[in-house]
Amino acid sequence: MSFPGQRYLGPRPNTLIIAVCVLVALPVVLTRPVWTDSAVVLGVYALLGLSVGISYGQAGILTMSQGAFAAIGGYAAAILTTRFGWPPYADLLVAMALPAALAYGVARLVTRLSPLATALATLALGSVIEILIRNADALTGGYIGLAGIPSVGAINTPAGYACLAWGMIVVTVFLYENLMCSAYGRALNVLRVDQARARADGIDVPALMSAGFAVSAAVAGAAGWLYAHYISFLSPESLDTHISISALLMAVIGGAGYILGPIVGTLLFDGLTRLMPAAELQGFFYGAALIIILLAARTGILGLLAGLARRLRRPDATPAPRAANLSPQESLP
Amino acid sequence: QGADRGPVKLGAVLSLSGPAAVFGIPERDAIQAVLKQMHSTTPDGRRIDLVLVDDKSNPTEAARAVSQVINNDQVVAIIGPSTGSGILAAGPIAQRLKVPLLGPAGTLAITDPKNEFYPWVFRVAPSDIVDIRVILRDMAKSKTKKVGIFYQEDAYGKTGVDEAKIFGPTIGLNVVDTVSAPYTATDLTAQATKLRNAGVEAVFLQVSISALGSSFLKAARQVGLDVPIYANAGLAQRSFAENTGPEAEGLRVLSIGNIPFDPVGGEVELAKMLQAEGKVPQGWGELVGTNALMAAVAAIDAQKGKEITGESMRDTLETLCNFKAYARGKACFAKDKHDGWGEDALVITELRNKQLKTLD
Amino acid sequence: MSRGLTATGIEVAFGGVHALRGVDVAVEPGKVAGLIGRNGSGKTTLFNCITGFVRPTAGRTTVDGVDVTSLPPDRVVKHGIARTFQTPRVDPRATVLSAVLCGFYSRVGASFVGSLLGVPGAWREEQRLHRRAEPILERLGLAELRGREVGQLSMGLIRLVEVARCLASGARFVLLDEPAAGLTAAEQERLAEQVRAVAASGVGVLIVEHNIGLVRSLCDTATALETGRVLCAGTPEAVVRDERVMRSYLGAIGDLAATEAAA
Amino acid sequence: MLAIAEYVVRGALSGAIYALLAVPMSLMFVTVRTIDFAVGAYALIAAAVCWSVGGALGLAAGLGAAMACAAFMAIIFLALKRLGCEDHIIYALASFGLATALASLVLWWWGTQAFVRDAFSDPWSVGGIRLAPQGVINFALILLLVGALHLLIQHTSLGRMMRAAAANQTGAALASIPVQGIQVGTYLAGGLLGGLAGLLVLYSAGLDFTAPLGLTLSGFGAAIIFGIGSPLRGFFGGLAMGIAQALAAGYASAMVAGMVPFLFVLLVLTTSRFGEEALAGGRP
Amino acid sequence: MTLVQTASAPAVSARATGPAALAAAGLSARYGRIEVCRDISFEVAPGEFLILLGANGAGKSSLLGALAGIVASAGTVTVGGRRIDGVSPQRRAHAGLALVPEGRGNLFGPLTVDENLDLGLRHLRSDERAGMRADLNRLFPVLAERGRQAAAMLSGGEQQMLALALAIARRPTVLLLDEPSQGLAPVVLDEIVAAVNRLRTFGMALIIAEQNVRFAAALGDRFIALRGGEVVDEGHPSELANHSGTAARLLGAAPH
Ligand SMILES: Nc1ncnc2c1ncn2[C@@H]1O[C@H](COP(=O)(O)OP(=O)(O)OP(=O)(O)O)[C@@H](O)[C@H]1O
Ligand SMILES: Nc1ncnc2c1ncn2[C@@H]1O[C@H](COP(=O)(O)OP(=O)(O)OP(=O)(O)O)[C@@H](O)[C@H]1O
Ligand SMILES: CC(C)C[C@H](N)C(=O)O
Ligand SMILES: [Mg+2]
Ligand SMILES: [Mg+2]
Repeated sequence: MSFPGQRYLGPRPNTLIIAVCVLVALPVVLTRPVWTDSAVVLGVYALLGLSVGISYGQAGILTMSQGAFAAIGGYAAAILTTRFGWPPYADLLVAMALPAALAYGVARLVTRLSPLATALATLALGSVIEILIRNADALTGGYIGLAGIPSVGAINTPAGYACLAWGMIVVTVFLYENLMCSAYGRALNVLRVDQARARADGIDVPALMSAGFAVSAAVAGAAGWLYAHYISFLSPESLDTHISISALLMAVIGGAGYILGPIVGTLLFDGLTRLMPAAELQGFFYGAALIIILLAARTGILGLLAGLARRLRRPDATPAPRAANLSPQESLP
Repeated sequence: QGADRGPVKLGAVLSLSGPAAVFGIPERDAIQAVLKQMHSTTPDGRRIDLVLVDDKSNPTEAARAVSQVINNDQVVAIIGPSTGSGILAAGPIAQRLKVPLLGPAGTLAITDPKNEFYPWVFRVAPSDIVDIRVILRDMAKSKTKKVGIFYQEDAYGKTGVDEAKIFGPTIGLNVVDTVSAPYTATDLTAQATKLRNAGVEAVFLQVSISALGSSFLKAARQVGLDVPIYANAGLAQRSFAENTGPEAEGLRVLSIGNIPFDPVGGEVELAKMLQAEGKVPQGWGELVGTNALMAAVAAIDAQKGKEITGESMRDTLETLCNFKAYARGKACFAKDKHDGWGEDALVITELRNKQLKTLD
Repeated sequence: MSRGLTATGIEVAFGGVHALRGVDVAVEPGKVAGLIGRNGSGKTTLFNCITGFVRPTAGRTTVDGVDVTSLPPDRVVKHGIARTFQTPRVDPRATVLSAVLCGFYSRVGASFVGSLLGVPGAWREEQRLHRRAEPILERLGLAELRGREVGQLSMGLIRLVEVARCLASGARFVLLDEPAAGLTAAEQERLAEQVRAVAASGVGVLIVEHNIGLVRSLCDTATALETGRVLCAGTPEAVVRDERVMRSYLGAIGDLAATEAAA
Repeated sequence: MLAIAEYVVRGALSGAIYALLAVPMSLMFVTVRTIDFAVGAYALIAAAVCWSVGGALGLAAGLGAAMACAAFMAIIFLALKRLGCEDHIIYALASFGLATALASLVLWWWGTQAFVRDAFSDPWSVGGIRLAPQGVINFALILLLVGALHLLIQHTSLGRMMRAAAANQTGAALASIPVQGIQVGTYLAGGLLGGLAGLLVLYSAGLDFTAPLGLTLSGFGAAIIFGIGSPLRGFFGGLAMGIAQALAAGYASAMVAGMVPFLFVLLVLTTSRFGEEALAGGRP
Repeated sequence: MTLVQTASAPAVSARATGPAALAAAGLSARYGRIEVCRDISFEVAPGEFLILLGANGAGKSSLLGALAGIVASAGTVTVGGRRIDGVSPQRRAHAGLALVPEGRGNLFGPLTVDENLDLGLRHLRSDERAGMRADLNRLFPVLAERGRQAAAMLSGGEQQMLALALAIARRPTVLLLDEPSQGLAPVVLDEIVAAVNRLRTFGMALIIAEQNVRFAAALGDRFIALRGGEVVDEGHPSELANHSGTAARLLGAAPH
C-alpha cells in the first residue's frame, strides 16, 4: 500500500476526473466574485442534479420531490441554528437524515408503482411538504420564510462556500461511485430495468430501491443545507417544485445514467441560459435550448461524448458499404 | 460639470418572467420610460446607466442577480428584487457587499428592524399593513360586521389575512371565514360557496393574480354570494378591470394612485411618458418602480460632487425627504424609517363599467 | 425431512385457468431432474411457484426440510434456489461481465453502507466477485464477450448469459427453463457438460426442455406434465417411452426411433 | 346534506376540466407511451388566440393555434424518433421545453394579461343548486368526448392499432400498422383536446401565462391516479380530484384544503393497484 | 451473382417460372457501423422453402431483420419482382413480407389474443377472415380457448404459437420465421410442418432460420449456411440427414 487515496481513486475514474477538474478550476473561479458566487449556486444545483442521478439515473425513480427534500434539509438547518442554537456542521447530519428517512418511508410505499405513477407520487409528496412548510409558521416562518440563517462556522465568504460546495460534490461523487462499483449499484440498475429479474437475483426490491432513494434524498438534503447557510434566507419558493423539475432536466441533459452527467448538465445548461437574452422571452430561449440539446444529445451530453469516444476507439468498424442506402428504417427498431 | 465624473450605475433586478412579472414588467417599462425622458441623466447632470436583470420571480435567482450586478457591474444601488422573498434573499448579499436595495414590495418583513440587513433595504411602496388598514377602514364605514376573506396562497395573500384578522376586530370587523386557492386554480365556486354558507356580509379579496380575482367574482355571482366585495391593491390592474364582466360592478379596490384609469398630477406625466414609449399603463408596478428610481436619482443628486458608492447611497437615502416622484403622497426615509411611502399614496377606487374610478 | 427440493400438491389457478392441479416434484442434490410437457402444461408456472413469483393455492415447497412456500422471490433465493427465465430477462445495456456479477448478489457480504463508504472490506469483496466470475464465463465460452453489452448479443448467447448468471448465485438448487432453446448442438453439448459439472458438485438441477435427446442424456429423473397434472414420472427412458407421453407430447419430430437413429 | 351535494356537484364540474386535460395524456400514453407536457400550453395558446380574435371565429382560431403548436411538437417527436431516441422521458422533457417556450411567447406577445370571457350571464338553478351554464356545458361536452374516445380505443380497429403501436413499435411496423401516422395523429388530437380545454377554461374561470404548468400537472394527476391506460379512467380521475378539492375547500382549513388533493393522490396510488405497472415485461 | 439456381418444388412447378417470390442481391446488414452480414445473394421461388443455418451469432436473425426492414441494410431486395429495399418495414409488410422475429417480437403483449389476431387478419377480405380464423383455431386450439387473455400472460410456447398465427393470418407471399421451434413441444412442430406445407400450395415462400435440424429438414427444400455473416455453403436438406458430418459442421447436428 503506497498512499491511502491511490487504491480508491485508481479504479474510480469519475471521482478522479471531478477532483482534478475542481482543483484546476476553483482557483480560477475564485479570482472573480461573480464566478465565485455562481460556483456556489451551481454547486447546490449540481448536488441536486446528482441526487436525481442516483434516484432516476440509477434506481429508476422518476423523482419530482428533490426540491422538497432539499427544502427539508435547508429548513432543518435553518431552524436548528436560528431557533435552537445548534452548532454549525452538526445540523448537516439532521439535514441529511431527515429527508433520507422520509424518502425511505415514502419509497417503501411507491416502489411497486410504474415510473409515471411514482413521478406523480413524488410530485404530490413535494407539494404536501411545501404546503406544510408554508403553514408551519411558528417553525418555518410560513410564507415569508426564515431570514438570518448563520454561516457555517468559519466559512463566511463566497470563496469559502465555493470550496465547501465543490468539496461536497467531490465527496458525493466518490460515495456515489463507490456505490455504483458495488453489488448494490449493479442491483439498482437491474431493478430499474426489470424488477422480476432483480427479485430472481435475490434483490429485495423495495428495500434496495428505498435505500437508493434515501441516499438520493440525503444528497438533496445536503444541497439544501448548503443553500440555507449560503443564501442565509429560506422561503417556500426557494426550493420548490420548479427546482425539482429543473434538477431533473439538468440531470437528463447531462446524462442521468452517468455519474458525472448531472454535473455536466447543470454547468452547461445553466451557463447557456445565462448567456441568453432574458426578460419575457427567457422561457422561450430556455425551452428552445432544452429541445435543441435533447435533439443533439438524446442520451445526455455524456452519452453523446461516450458515443463519440466509442467511435474513436474503434475506427476499424467496417463502414457501411453504400452510404446512399442509409435508409429511414434505421430509426425504427 | 457632471459628465466628467462618469456615469453612476444602477441595478434593476425585476421579475420579468414568472408569476410576479405582472408587477415586474410595468416596473421595468416605467423605469425605462422615465430614464429615457431624462436622457439618462439626473437633474443635476449626472449620467445613469441601468443594468437590468430578470429575477424570474424566484428568490434564489434574485439573490444571484443582486450579487451579479454588484460584483460585475459595480452598481451603487439596486431597484428590486420585485418580490418580498426576493428582497429577503438578497438582503444579506446587499449588506455584505454594501449596496442598498430599493424594494418595491409590500411584504412587511423586508424592513423589519430585526433583520441584520435592515440598514440596507428601503421600501418604496406602502407596506401591506398600511394597505390592509386603509381598505378595512373603508369597509367598516358600511356597518359591516362579518367579513369573509379570499386570498391567494402566497406570502402576499397570507400576510394580508393575518393582518386583517388582527386589525379587523379593532374596528368592529370580524373575520368569520377565510378561503384560499393556489395560483393555478381554475374553479373557485367551492370557495365562494363556503363563504356564502358562512353568512358573511362582505368579502375581502387579498389577491394579485387577476385571473383569480375574475374567477372568484364569477363564482360569487354563480353561487349567489350577493354581498359587497372589496379588494386589496393587488387587483388594481388594468387587466383585471377590463376583463371582468358585469359581476364586478361596484367592486371596491384599493390602489396605489390610479395611473391606468384616473391619473392625477405626477401620474399624468408618467402616463404620457409611457404612452410615448407605446406602453399602456397597467397599474401598481409603474408607480413603485419609478418611486425606486426617483429615490435613487434624488440620492445621487444629493451627493453633489462626491464620489458615489453603495455606502454613500445608503447614507444619503436615509436623509431623503419630499423628493420628486410620480406617485401621490409624500415620501420620507430616515434612519429608523425605511418605509418611504405611507397611506397618502393610496386611493380607493370603484369598478364601474370596466374602469377603476377613484373615489374621494 | 429429507435433503432436497420438494414441491408437493402444488395447485395454481389464474382466473379460470387451472395451471397446476396437484403437482409433486422432487430434486435431489447432485441430481438432474427433467420436466417435460406440452405447451401450457404448467412447467413455467411450477418454476414460478417454487421461486415465489406465483402463490400456490395449495401445496408446499421445502428446501432441505425448510418450508419456503409463498416466500417472496428474493427470500427464496436466500434459501439457495436460483432460476433462469424462459424468455431471457436482461438489462440490454449491462455488459456480460456485470450481468454475471449480478448473479452473486445473494452472496454478497458487504453491507450497503459499507459499499457506499467504500470501506476496504467492501472493496476486497468486489475484487473477489470479479475473480469468481471469470471461471464461470470461461466455462460457458463467454470469456471473450465479457465487455460486450448483452443487448448486442445473439439470442443464443443471451441465453447462455442467463445460465451463467444463475450458476453464479451459488445456489444449491438451480431451475433452468429451456436453457438450450436456440442453441446449436455444439453449444447444447457445452451447456450439458456444465450442467453435469454443476450437478456433480452437489447442486440439484431441475430443467425444462423440449429437446428430448438432451433430456435423455442429461437427466437422472424426469417428470411429464399434462394440463397441470403429473402424467408420469421416473427415469427419463421410462418417461419418454410412456405411451401417453409419446402420443400427446413427442409426435413425429420428437419421435424416439428417429432420435435414436441419429445418435 | 344538500351542502355536501353542492360541493360534490361543483367539484365534479370543475373536475371535468382536469378530465379533459387528462384525456390527451391517456391518449398519448395509450399510443406513444409518453406524456405530452405541453397540453397546458396548448390550452393557454388556444385561450389567448380566441380571446384576441373573439367570437365564433375566435374559437376556431384558438383550436387552430393549439393544433399548430401540437403539430410542432409532433415534428420534434419525429425528429427525436428519427435520431433513434428510445427513452420516452426524453419526449416528455422535450414537450416540457415546448410548453415553457409557448408560455413565454404568450407573455411576450400578450403581456401579463389575464384571459377571461363570458358566454352566459345568468346561472341555472338545478335542484336548489345554482350552476353556471358554462360548467354544465363543459361537463356534457367532456363526457361525450371521453365516451367517444373510449369506444374508439377499446372497440375499433383504429383503437387496436393505436394500442398495438404503443405496446410494440417494431411489431406494429411488421404488421404494417402506420405507426408514425398514428403517433402524429395522437399529438394533433392532444393539441385539439388541450385547446378545447383552454377554451372552456377561458369561458369559465379564466387563465394567464402562468397557467400551463398547473393545468398540465392537474391533467397529469387526473390521468394517472386511476391508471393511465384509458381515457375513461382519466375522466374519473379528473372528477375525483375535482370533488376532493371542492370538498376540502368547503370543509377544511386552508392548509388542509391545499393538501387534500395531494394526500388523496398519494392515498390512491399507494393503496390501490391502479398505479402498478401492469404487464411490465409480462408475467415471469 | 446469384448463388443458387431456382430449385423447383413439386407442388408449385407451374408457378416457379414467374418472378422469384423474394430475391436478395448483395445484401448486408449492420448495427450502427458494425456490419454483421455481407454480400448475401439468393432467390426463393414461390412455394419454395429455404432454410438458413448457422451457429449462434452467425447472422441469421440479422439477415431476416434486414429483409423485413428492421435492421439497417444495404443491397437490393425484391418481392414478386418489386424492389422493396429502402422502404419502411410497414411498406415491406404491405408488399407481402411477414416476419416472426426471435423472442416473439411481433406480439402485442397487453392486447388480448383475439385483438392480436384481429390485427393480423385485418388485411384479408372480410369474407375470408372467418375462414382463416377457423383454420388458425384448428391449428392452435389453445388460441381459441384463450381469446380474452392478454397475450403476455400466455405460456412461452403459447406465445410462440400466437406469433406464428399472427404472421400466417396475413397470408404473406414470403414468410420469414426466426427459430420458430423455440419453446414448442415436438408434437406441435408436427402440426406446424403440416400447416406450413399447406400454405406452400398457395404459393407462399418461406425462409426459416433454424437450429432444430429435424424440424428444418422436415420443412425445407434447400438450405444456405451462414458463418460470420457470409454464405459459406448451400445444399439440399437431405445432406443434413445423410452426411451427419455436414450438419455437424454447420450446426453440430444432434449427437444423440
Ligand atoms: N443490436 C445489436 N447491436 C450490435 N450487434 C448486434 C446486435 N444484435 C446482434 N448483433 C451481433 O450481430 C451478430 C449476428 O447476430 P444474430 O442475432 O443475427 O445471430 P443469429 O445467427 O441469429 O444467432 P442466434 O442463433 O444465437 O440467434 C452477432 O455477432 C451479434 O453479436
Ligand atoms: N399469470 C398468468 N395469468 C394467466 N394465465 C396464466 C398465467 N401464467 C400462466 N398462465 C396459464 O397457465 C398455463 C400454464 O402456463 P406455463 O407457462 O406454466 O406453461 P409451460 O408449461 O411453461 O408452457 P411452455 O412450454 O409453453 O412454456 C398456460 O395456459 C398459461 O396461459
Ligand atoms: C413468456 C413467459 C411464459 C416466460 C416466463 N415468464 C419465464 O421467462 O419464465
Ligand atoms: Mg414455459
Ligand atoms: Mg437469432
